Amino acid sequence: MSQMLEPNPSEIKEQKIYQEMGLSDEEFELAEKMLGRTPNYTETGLFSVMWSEHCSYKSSKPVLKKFPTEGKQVLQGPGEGAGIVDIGDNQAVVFKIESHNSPSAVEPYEGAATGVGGIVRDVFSMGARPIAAMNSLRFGELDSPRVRYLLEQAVAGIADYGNSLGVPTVGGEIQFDPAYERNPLVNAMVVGLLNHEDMQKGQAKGVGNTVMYVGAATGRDGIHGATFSSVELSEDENEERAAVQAGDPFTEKLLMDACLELVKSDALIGIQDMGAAGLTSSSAEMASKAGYGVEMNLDLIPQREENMTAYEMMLSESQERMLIVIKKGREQEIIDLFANYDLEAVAVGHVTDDKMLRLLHKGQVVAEVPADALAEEAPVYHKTSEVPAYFQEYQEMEIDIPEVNDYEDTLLQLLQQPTVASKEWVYRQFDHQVGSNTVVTPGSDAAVVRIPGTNKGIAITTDCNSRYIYLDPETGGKIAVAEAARNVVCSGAEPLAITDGLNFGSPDKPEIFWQIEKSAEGIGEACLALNSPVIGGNVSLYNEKGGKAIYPTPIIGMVGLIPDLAHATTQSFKEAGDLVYILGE
Amino acid sequence: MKIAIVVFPGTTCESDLYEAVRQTTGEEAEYVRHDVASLEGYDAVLIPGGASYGDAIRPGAIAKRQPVMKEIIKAAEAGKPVLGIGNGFQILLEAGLLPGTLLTNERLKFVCKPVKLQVANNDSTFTSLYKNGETISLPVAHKKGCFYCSETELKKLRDNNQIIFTYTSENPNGSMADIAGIANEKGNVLGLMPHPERAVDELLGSAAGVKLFKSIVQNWRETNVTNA
Amino acid sequence: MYKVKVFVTLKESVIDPEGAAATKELKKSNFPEVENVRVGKYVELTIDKTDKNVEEAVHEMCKNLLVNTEVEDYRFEIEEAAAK
Amino acid sequence: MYKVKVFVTLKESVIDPEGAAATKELKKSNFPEVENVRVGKYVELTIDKTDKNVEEAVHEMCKNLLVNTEVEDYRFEIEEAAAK
Ligand SMILES: Nc1ncnc2c1ncn2[C@@H]1O[C@H](COP(=O)(O)OP(=O)(O)O)[C@@H](O)[C@H]1O
Repeated sequence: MSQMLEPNPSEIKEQKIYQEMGLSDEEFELAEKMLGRTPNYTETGLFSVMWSEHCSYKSSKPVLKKFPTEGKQVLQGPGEGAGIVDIGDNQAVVFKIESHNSPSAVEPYEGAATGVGGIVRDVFSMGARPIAAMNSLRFGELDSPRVRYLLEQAVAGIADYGNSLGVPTVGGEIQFDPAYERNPLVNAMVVGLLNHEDMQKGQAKGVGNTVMYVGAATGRDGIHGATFSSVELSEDENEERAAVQAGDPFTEKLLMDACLELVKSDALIGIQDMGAAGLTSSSAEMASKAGYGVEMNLDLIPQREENMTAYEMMLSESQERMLIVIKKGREQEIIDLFANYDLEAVAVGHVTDDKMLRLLHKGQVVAEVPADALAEEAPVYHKTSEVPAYFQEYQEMEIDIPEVNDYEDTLLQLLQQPTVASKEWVYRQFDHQVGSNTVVTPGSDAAVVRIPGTNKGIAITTDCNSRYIYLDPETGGKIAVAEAARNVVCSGAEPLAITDGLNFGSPDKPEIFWQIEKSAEGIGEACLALNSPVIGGNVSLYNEKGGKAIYPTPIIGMVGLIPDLAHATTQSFKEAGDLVYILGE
Repeated sequence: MKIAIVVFPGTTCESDLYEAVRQTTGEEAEYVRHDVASLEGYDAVLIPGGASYGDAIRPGAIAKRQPVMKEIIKAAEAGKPVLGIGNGFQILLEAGLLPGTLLTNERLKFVCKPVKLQVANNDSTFTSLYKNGETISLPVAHKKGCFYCSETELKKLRDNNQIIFTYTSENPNGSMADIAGIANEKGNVLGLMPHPERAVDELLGSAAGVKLFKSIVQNWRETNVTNA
Repeated sequence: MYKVKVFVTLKESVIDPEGAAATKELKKSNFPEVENVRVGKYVELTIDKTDKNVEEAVHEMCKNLLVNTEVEDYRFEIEEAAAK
Repeated sequence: MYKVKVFVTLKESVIDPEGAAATKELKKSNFPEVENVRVGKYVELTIDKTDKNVEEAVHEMCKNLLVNTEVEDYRFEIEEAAAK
């Protein structure tokens, strides 16, 4: 697509071209109002990705307010790349969960791999070295060849990417249910470790400071990925094909090591991953958060393909890229630092005081939009919620306890359920030991990872029984947090905080929105009770195909602290003759 | 004793190896980059695992072409201990310091698990503290660890006692003759797929790798004392 | 009997880290004139005598198993050979 | 400018688990008549104009980097193309 062929503002408006990009009529009008004119093609693209659910949380924001986010252990709550929790001795853990559902439904290998890549960047962009990864997966029943393909490829993608990075994948969970047949869920969580003084923020501060682009070159891959993951996947798969993005873990590894050296430099002002909506979200958010503006010359962006337009560059979701802001005049130092890792760092712009995101291309200003309009001031919707009929029905149902005649047979049947059976086939493919700190490897309740050089450890788990949540979202939400907490406690740890991956169907349907609301209430309540606040998370809505939504699946990723590893405990029975107790009700 | 730990772009196990060496032997270890021009002053060279150069083309194919490799070959020729673990083993094979090839695992998948090994030859710089035939448990973590060589090569490996470790109860990757680790003819270059550096602490599941590092140091001391 | 050769390449728009690494390495060593190395797959197979339309069959095999059409393109050659 | 296509195959004597898995999978699905799938590598590259003997240069690239001659065979095709 060449710039010449791009429709002009009045065509965009009259032919409602913005709708194809995912903007509603009202949203387009709002954008016009904020801008004081009709946006051009590139600007319409900026609005459309930044105002997608994925980037703006426009329908989930009111729900997220229900979560407790504070606690004396919390150093950074939701809002940055990842949350941060103090673990004493001047150290902190950084963690977050992220979904990569819709890319994985189309191309499971690359979708899952790039999911890992994205969450790893989120964590090291906070200044933390990733020390452990987990994943939470949902697929349809294994008797379908397509489902087996999705599972195999997603697992291989996670394995190949994570294993090449040297970040151990220490655990996770996986469940099978027809509800996920066409909407598999691939959520990945990463935990990092940092010293307090290395804590970073994604901010573009200080007029005149230099904006630099580091990492892989930009191609046309993944354009509109953020929008795709914010709408129901269409039946016409051709349309989705454009979005396939591929990962390069080797470059990611170099980028990670380089950025972890960079965070020690006093030249660094801010750093952010180019994740969903790539250059657009990183530049607009960094400017908006800091209260400044950013001007970039797109001619300087490293490009992998020829004749890329401003629109394409700004919306590309090519992987393994970061945007950094550094002190003016220190560019060469940064270029040298990255060159030492065989990476390019390029000055592409600077910080301004006019709070605008301004883009130049081929000598012209091709976009000029208030950064706040794209980030902070995105529309927020208070969707209507309605108790679904199924829920009423189930509430009225008599509880029917099935009679078990042959316990052995029933037990065998249960153990044969893929959801219950051993997950060894999956986790043997993940390097769960690299780093030499994995104290409890997959196969127990929570994974335990030693804090290098100390006798402390952290326990990590992801949990969510989506059937419970479907049946009763509020109680189910509490159960999910409680299960995570039990897993953490059983390993000898005290819960610190959680990250949540909220995977649901379309929030435009009142019954689904009700599921979202109610489960968030349940999760929030349980977090309060257990003093385990939410320090970050991810929202993935519109997980529907053919009008059928997945089970509501808010995945809880919890991290707990083990003050002394001598008390780390595993699940297995240790010795014949030991007594077995059942605790609780 | 001064030990070099060679780091290529994409190496991931260097700090594991560093910590293991320090913890088990107390000797001095240093990271050296793939582009150093000399390894003079180092008494042993260790090549850690990972995915150097993203395993592009073949694991080790690009690493073997880097400047440090000439120096590693020199060190090997000078009789210094040279150890390659995982990707390090692959690099030693690509560089021609050891015979054979590592192919994709028979089951085509990455495999991460503890495996049982037999110390098939304890008469080596790397294994002298083990008992001959002793069974130990070390973790493996690789996708291309299926050892393969020609029948003539295999016979040579056997005749010269170059097979140092074999898989015992389970062969995790389909390696020929259950080979997990081999040495060169002179016995000063060892490549193995299992990771001894991940097995130096009972807290992490096994301490069976400790003797390997201690063997290197002890033998170096003995030779140096006799030579001095 | 047919001998089939399938050539699988990454789509132009998809990054090829392996090819990029090889390009860089070849340039750096003796071959500055090398450009744009792309690494794909080469599959050989034989098909016993069959009633099927061989060409269609190979397309189907590619789409179902040998090729990931989301990120890869393919082409193939079919040669008739005498049965062993 | 030259366009070079390199076909890398595992030697007959070397087992090919990927090919074996593909054979099995294809047989099991719709194609019992498929035999002996072998999976190799297909490398494309271009060579800018050069004084070198192109054929020799490609042999060298193969032996030095692209091919593990201990377990793999290769052949290649060179096509002269107009420079871009
Ligand atoms: N997708 C996965 N990735 C890594 N490990 C996994 C995955 N799924 C399950 N596991 C591991 O398998 C073990 C059993 O998991 P699961 O069946 O979910 O048990 P539980 O119900 O006790 O959480 C856990 O240690 C878990 O970490």
